[in-house]
Amino acid sequence: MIRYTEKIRERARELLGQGKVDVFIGYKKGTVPLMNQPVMIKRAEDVDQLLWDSNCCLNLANYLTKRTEKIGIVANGCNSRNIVIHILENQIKRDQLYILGIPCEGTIDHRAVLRAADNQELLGYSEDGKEFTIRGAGFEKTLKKEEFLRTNCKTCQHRNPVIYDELLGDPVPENTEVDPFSDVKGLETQPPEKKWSFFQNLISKCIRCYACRNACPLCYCPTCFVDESKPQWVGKSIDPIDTMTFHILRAYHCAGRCTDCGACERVCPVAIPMRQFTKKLNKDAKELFDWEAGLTLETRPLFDFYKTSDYNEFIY
Amino acid sequence: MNEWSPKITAFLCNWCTYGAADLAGVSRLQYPPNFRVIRVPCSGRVSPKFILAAFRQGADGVWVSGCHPGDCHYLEGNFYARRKFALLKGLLEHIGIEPGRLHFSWISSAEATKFVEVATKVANAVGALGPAKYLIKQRAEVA
Amino acid sequence: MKNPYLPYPVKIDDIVVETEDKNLKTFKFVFLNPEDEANFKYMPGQFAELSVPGKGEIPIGIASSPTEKGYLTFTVNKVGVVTTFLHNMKVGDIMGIRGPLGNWYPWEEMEGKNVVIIGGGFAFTTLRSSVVYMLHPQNRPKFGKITVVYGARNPGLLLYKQELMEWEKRDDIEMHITVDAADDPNWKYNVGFVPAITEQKVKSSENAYAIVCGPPIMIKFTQPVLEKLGFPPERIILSLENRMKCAIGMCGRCNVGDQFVCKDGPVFSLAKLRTLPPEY
Amino acid sequence: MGTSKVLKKDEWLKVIEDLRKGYKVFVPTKEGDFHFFREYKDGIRPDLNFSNTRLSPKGLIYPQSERMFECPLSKDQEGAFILKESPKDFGPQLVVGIRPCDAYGFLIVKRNFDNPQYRDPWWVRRYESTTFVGLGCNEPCPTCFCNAAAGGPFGEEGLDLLMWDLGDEYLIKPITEKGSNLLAKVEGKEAQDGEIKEAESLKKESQKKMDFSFDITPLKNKAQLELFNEPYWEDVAFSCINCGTCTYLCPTCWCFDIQDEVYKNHCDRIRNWDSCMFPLFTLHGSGHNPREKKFQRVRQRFMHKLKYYVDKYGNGIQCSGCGRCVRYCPVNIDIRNVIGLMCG
Repeated sequence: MIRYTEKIRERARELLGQGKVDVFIGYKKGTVPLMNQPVMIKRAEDVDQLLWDSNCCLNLANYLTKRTEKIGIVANGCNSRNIVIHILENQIKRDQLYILGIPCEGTIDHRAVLRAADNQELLGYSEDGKEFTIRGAGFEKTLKKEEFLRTNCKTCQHRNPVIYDELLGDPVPENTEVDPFSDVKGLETQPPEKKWSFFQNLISKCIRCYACRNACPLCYCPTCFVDESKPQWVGKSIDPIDTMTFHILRAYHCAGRCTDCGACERVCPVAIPMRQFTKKLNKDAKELFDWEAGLTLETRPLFDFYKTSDYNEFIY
Repeated sequence: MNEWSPKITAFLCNWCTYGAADLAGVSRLQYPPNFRVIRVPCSGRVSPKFILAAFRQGADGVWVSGCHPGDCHYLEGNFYARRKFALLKGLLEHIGIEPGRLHFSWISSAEATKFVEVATKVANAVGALGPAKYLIKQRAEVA
Repeated sequence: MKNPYLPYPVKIDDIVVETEDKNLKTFKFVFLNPEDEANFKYMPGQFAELSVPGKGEIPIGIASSPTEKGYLTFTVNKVGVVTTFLHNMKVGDIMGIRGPLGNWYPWEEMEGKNVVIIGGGFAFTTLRSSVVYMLHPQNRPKFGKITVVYGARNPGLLLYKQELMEWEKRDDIEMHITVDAADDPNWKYNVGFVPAITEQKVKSSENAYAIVCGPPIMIKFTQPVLEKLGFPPERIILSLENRMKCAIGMCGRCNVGDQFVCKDGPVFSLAKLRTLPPEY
Repeated sequence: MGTSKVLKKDEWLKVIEDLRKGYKVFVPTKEGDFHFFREYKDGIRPDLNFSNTRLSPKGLIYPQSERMFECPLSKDQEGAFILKESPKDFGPQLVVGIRPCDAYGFLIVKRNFDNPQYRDPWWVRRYESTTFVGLGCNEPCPTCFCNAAAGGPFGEEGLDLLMWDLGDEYLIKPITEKGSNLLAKVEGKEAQDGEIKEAESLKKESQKKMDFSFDITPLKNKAQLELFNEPYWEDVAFSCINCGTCTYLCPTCWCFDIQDEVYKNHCDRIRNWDSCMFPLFTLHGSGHNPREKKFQRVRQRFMHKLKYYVDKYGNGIQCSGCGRCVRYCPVNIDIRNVIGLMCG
């Protein structure tokens, strides 16, 4: 996917140079291997910082909330869906945006890569088509990208952007064969006590740094429920029930809005797979309401409209 | 006489189910005494946070009841509520809250008999599960 | 090891509703253990944490003066969780007080000087403490002329009205009470904003300190007036507020630059504040 | 401080295991992909073959959530509404395998929690009852910069004993009296010249691998306001998502919040780690927030670490160079770059 880098730079240079956008939001190379940093470019001469590779994992829609400039931005499938949600939820206007669409071949799971390197320190990373190479002190490994995709990328069914002003490459085939919810289905068959202990265990390392919440482009409330004091919905300690309450409510706030971009899991400092919460909601939204978030500007968000024929079987 | 009986938080819409409860009362219809009723202006007012707060504070069950679809005093509050609750119920059950703890119903203010039926059903369902086990906030587990 | 987070147990001895909107009440506390009172040595300008078990703590300026023995008073505005709960508490209820905390107005420095006190709204609490302190017969000779400019939005929002009236009658203190607007035809004091009244009434900065407490907007417009009058920034004394938790310089939230409002403040000179980031 | 000893690795681990009789022992152990300090109970396997623990060990002295006081809340109970210190165990603790950067971090934090005016009773008691057995870093990580920020990969400050990994053996050097007394009771051969030389060369080699350095003079000399008003803060902060990862993982971030919780007529006053990245951290009751914007909060974090602390204590920066924030920042805000900007 390195091939997109040149195109992004070229177009960003033109867009900034011609004054079509005031700023351009993309990624630049980070100071740590497998880590790219979101960046906002203001001058055409700085566009060479921009890049695209398989480590562009943070969701850039995060950086659009309530901005007022004209913004150029790169967007792959999930990011573009979050841009749609941002537009629908009035966090940004469509005509403020110039979107460079990126048909996405997935991003890589840095934790899996580190595991493959026996958790040795990495000093360098490069990629070439379907392979990438990691280097450390005295070792070098070339790995197949498809074997190291992030779990959400593996089951992604919207790799092509759903909204863009120009597409930087030919659309990639969508992966419709896989079942994105097989893990959820597995857990659904378990008895309640198994489910409870599964989730208790899942969040047991949580330090409530809120990285999952803040990395999520859906979480832009001026005052989060965890900060409300009248009434206070949830305690602030790392008491397991408070932590669980936080995770349930955080996930539920994403109900009908989550694009499964995986930013929450990617940023977690203790590697909690908290998508297990949101995926259940995504699955139910799909099954009960035939809903996937952020696919089109034409429909209101899931909880913002209804049908009289909506699912009613659970109500007496 | 120390037999356990369930505590159930009931969020009842002011315009319908709350009236049905009233009507059941004046009609001298018997229904289980396990409910702590919270009168709300609409089932659409019931935030998932309320339901979680009830469970956190030790409710063995939660019951939300509003007007029949199409009869909402605010025209469509219960339609929105229905979507919210469908996903919430799924999520809570997925994390381990037993399916019989969270109940929803549509009961108009004239349906005292339905109120009694549903109340009995809810109380029996929660009663059968025994005391709530999960998501109850105890004294903080901290150092 | 003395635990600096542990409040002294106190009892509410009296509650006075201060303002017509009933949002401000003055609470009088007595210590449950007499030795705690002996340990609670304070100076006007300091504050304490009022500690309501189960609700939390709030930092509030001490409104009583160290010359008033046997009790402490605090005037509390009803804003958040703790203050709302406190407003519903009754005489006789038990709670805690932790302090005294922070620094105080530069009393040693101000000896032999004229003192101009400028207050607005419900920020008059530690100023009340200061006035009572200075007017005490033992202290009065230490200070020159004492001038007070105190304003509120309307007469009903002035704190300590009875005392203000008593001070009005005295000849060892010059009082300028003002309100932004008064619909009471019998209002016999000033009408106008605090900065304007300050400009009219305070004639000289000679040998004088100004202590200013009030809402940010009042402070903003009073500063230039004082400077015009010739007060050097070293002699313009301000008391800051920031969100606090520990109030002993440890929890890290109330800092303004390298200074903690709770421990290095809340009292700062304008000269000092000009060297610090304006994060308050 | 006595002589260093050399023990076979498994002998030393046996010593540690036996020390559980007199101490609550904490060791690094692998859970999933990374290491945590855990109490060495049966079933816990100490693993000293690690780069560093994911979370800093600050929680061993200063737990993320800690009950401070408690009292009953109904009038008919004795001591109602009068807070009392919650009972705690402050018995001797032993932390084995702490990295020098993290041990140095405690010294940085000590200036806050143990100062001439106030002493934080929980922090101080726990710190004083803890013995720190450090493990020097033969292979510093690329994100480490303890050489520039603190005492380096074999820094001794803040440790009672320091271990050198010599392959099959550990060389254990006593640093303080506390450490010396402990080591005296351990059976092991005294370190020979050759071993001491080997240790020295490991230290030099390790230091050589660290390439980041800076001169603190500009941080001292520039005025607070000058740095505060620099134009780069908005750019530095752009990618920040305002999570608390940097502050919670940091061994030298100490900010906390105090919360009252009520359970069945019983009040607990609990303190929790807090983070200057959160807007609520500074929000006034009036709604005014002195650090309302994201960049202001990011600026606060760096200004605190690299300027306010420097001014307040005259004792270096509030950072021990452990590199956790560099590595685990979800958006790669690298403090080393910020140091560069501020010193520039």
